[in-house]
Amino acid sequence: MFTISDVSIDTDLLTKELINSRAGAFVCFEGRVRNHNDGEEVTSLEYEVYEELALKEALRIVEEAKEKFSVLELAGVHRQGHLVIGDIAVWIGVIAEHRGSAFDACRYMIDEIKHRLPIWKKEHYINKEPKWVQCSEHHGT
Amino acid sequence: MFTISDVSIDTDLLTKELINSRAGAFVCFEGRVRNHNDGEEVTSLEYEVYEELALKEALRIVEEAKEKFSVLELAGVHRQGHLVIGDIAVWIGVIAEHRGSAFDACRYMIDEIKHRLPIWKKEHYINKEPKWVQCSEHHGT
Amino acid sequence: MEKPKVLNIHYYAMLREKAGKREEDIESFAATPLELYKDLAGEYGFPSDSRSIRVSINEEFQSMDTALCSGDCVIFIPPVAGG
Amino acid sequence: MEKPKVLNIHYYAMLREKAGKREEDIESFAATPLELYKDLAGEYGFPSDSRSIRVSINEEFQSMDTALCSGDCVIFIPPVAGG
Repeated sequence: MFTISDVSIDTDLLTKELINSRAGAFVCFEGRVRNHNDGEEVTSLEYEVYEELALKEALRIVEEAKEKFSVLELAGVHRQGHLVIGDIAVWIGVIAEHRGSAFDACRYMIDEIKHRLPIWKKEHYINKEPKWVQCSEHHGT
Repeated sequence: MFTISDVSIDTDLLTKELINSRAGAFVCFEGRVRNHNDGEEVTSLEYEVYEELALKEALRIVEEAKEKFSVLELAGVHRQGHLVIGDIAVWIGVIAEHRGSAFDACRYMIDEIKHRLPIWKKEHYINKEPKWVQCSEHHGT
Repeated sequence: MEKPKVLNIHYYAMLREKAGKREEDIESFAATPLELYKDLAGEYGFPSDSRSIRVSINEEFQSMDTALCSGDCVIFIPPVAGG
Repeated sequence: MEKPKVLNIHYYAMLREKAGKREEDIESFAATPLELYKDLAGEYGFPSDSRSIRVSINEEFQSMDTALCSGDCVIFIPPVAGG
């Protein structure tokens, strides 16, 4: 399950929906808007998403993670729109019987999502023109 | 920060206390009581903790994780007492500027906690006498 | 004589800003997305180095050398930065 | 003649259940936790193999060969299973 959201991510609800009684391990990742990047003071971020393809690619990543790792379920959400410091930009949750595969699958998901989903990020700064940043120059959260 | 708790773990509150505006990445692990272990149907778990030493050892692990990985802050809670299926037995949260070190530190914390803290677990089953389980025979969440 | 293809093009992020629009239908003789990108880069001032640009045709990632057909929906994907 | 040491012993988990108590003060001639453990294992039926047992003295992990002193608080730690 993967969605693109225009509104704040409700991690509590997502977690409750994911958990089941076979799950011994729950691992989650939250990527949040930081107040700085590459030495610049960041004030906000704009995420633009090519939604149809992003969702297709995200579901492929979910299927890959299920094949590679022994997990019970995975879920994820990515925000679009204008976010401020502290907002959650991306959330990934994984449940598994054992913790090793939960950690591995969660990390795989976020790594692939950051590199493969057609999502773009424009950083707004205090004393500089806003700029579209890339995965490679942005060193990643 | 590490605590031993007699009551349900409020992950929302713990997360809020941990997050700050420098944090780009938040990784958390929850270990939950599963409905089965080693082929047996589990009904509940009792955790017994030698609290003074468990807290000392947990703080050592926190310091080790801070030395080994580039993280901003770590926190954890372990339950004691009688837990039922789905209850959170242990929660670890880590914030960092970048996700790699957040994942690494979270995993280090839970691995060390499971092996080093003086905490014991008695499993109750549907059709069998309860049993104190060990890290080695319990394959770990 | 060859007829031009009708292509539906959507723009995102920096390409949207440079093109000054989200979408347009154009007529083009470009045989591939690579040729099309070069035409559009000339028109709108997109980055001239196309090596970091990927393309989606009809909502699937495709090679920049795929043959374009009339009616295709083409979306160029500049370097991404999710998360 | 050597005087016995007074030791405060706490029991946890399976050892608590076998001893039938959480705590006791005892007088002992045991020089080390290993010797003490063997005495208690005989008395309460603790696991005879002490290799997986660790010990805490005065709230710090110590070797099973540490010299015991009168007044020490000794806690044996059977295999753990946190999380």
